[in-house]
Amino acid sequence: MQETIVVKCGGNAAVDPLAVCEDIAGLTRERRPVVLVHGGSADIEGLAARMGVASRRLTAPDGVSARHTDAETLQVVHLALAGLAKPRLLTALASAGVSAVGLTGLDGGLLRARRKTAHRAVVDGRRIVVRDDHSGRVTEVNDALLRTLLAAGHVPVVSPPAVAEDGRPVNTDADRAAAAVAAGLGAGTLVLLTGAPGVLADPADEGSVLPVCAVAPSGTPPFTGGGMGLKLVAAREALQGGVGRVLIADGRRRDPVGAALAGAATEVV
Amino acid sequence: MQETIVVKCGGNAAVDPLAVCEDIAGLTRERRPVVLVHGGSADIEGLAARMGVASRRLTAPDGVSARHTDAETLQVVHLALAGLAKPRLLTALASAGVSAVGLTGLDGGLLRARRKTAHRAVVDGRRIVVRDDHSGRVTEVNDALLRTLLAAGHVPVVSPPAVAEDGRPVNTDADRAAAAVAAGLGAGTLVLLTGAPGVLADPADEGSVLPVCAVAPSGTPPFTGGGMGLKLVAAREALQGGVGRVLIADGRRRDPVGAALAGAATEVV
Amino acid sequence: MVICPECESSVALAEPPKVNEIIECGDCSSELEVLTVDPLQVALAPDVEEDWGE
Amino acid sequence: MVICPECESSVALAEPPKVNEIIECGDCSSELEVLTVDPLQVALAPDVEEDWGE
Ligand SMILES: [Zn+2]
Ligand SMILES: [Zn+2]
Repeated sequence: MQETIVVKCGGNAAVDPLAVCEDIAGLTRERRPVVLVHGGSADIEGLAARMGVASRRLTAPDGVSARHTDAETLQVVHLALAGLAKPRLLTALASAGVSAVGLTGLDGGLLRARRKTAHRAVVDGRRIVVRDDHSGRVTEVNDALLRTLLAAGHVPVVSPPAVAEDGRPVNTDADRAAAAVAAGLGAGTLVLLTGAPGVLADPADEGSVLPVCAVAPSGTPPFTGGGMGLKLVAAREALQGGVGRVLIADGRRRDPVGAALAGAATEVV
Repeated sequence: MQETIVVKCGGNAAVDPLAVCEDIAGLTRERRPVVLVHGGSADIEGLAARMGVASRRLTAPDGVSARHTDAETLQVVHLALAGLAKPRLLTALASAGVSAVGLTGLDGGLLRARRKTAHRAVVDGRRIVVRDDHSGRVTEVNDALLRTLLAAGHVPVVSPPAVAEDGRPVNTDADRAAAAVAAGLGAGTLVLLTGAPGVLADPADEGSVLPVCAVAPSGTPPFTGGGMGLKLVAAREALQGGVGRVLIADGRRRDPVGAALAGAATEVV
Repeated sequence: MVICPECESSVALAEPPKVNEIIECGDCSSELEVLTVDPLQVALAPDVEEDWGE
Repeated sequence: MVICPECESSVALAEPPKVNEIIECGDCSSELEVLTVDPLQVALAPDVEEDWGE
């Protein structure tokens, strides 16, 4: 079998899912095994608003803010990813001639995570321990399930939630889930699509794309702030997990995956 | 491989999903291939209310009323089945030690349906043609996908929607989808769990369970009204599709599948 | 009044006519569906499959 | 005031104390979490993993 490609899209509303799906169809016609991993923050936020679930964010002591996934938010995340974002991708892939099978981390124990039982935040200037957060980090991928589907000619379409040690669902970062999937499959390439042409030397200048971005083996990556810091962490985890090549590329353009594979991307090393 | 069992549950809030999942775990420990098909009318109605989507019903010229699946309702159906009912079953199966993989009809073209492009209803005493109904009847099952998952030791957990000729999702009756799945797999047994101990000679008397219920090869089945008429249609379709045995049984009791297989059920012939 | 596309008879409608309403031609018994009301247009109503409430 | 479970010093709290609030022992620098406020109980705060905003 040819080298596997893992593509991560979504989250950013600017990424065009149809263009991604057409590119994936092209790869599958060349018999390349492809796994699509997706988030869906626009769907999550839209559905939360519609259901009257307040979006809570927490500020960590270092000033970084993150979604607070309380029990109700986790349900909205699950609904939005499994019931809105995933069917849209499955429909687009099917219309491009691809047999796609949607999975969350709960299917066959696909994404196992360690739940963060406690983390810290600053509320009203006082530091607190947050204990009702249903999120965690992927620790194990059931790559056998993915290989079974790939061998049968399907494109697995994977998203959070993952399943925690206690069997309950937990939210998890989709970029890092994609890295774990790519590492679990020993993928040749991981393509992280985003709403920018790659990693920018100057975040305000889209012309300042770095062809290569080196990330130290540990510690805070460069260019943090916004989503790019977390993407670089995911990229590092994929590389450390044995993925051949990690590309951060523009999801807004036509032919987003093809262009990334052809070099229009930042390669993380 | 041993004979496959297809179990249909849900829709009726009285059916206990945990008991069903424990029974399925018992069957998989005996290496019986099992497929679980589910609906989720309580989840659909609850989510529709929460999202402010009016539940519309249409009355057919023969007086039978049915859910009107307009575009917005279809989205609620998809959300509720893929994002609420299915994760609940996956979690229950996982906690019973079963590797379960959730699928809707969109995954790998699992359930292909013919959309009803037009049907008839009576509104304010006037007959009309309804053209915005997103529902249809399953015409084809991708049993290869199910066989792939069964051979790898997973329990597929299947629900509507199905996918229509134009690639778009359509709602479909879950009992009849279960019948189509069972026929596609050449299943030995189809168990339709419901909120009654079987087909009753007298709908008001739970003691009047029929051990056997004969259904004519065509035409309106006996005991119509409520959901049972449609269950008998589904049972007939399964038998005509080559399923060995179709049981309508009580989903409210402990050991619901085991008891049905042991004879506490109405066998449809 | 509209003209039946099947037999060319005149067919009376309830007032006001409604889009998607079904009327029957008194002459040939064809079922007609109102497609638009302004202008008033009808066509043969689609056949309906057997249906068990799905 | 509470007693630090690590070094048994007295530790002062902000008023009113809040459940899950973290305070630091002035003597041994242990971080303590307020578990309940009535009665006032503290325990060592859980270690926190490195976290990139996940
Ligand atoms: Zn006529
Ligand atoms: Zn101390």
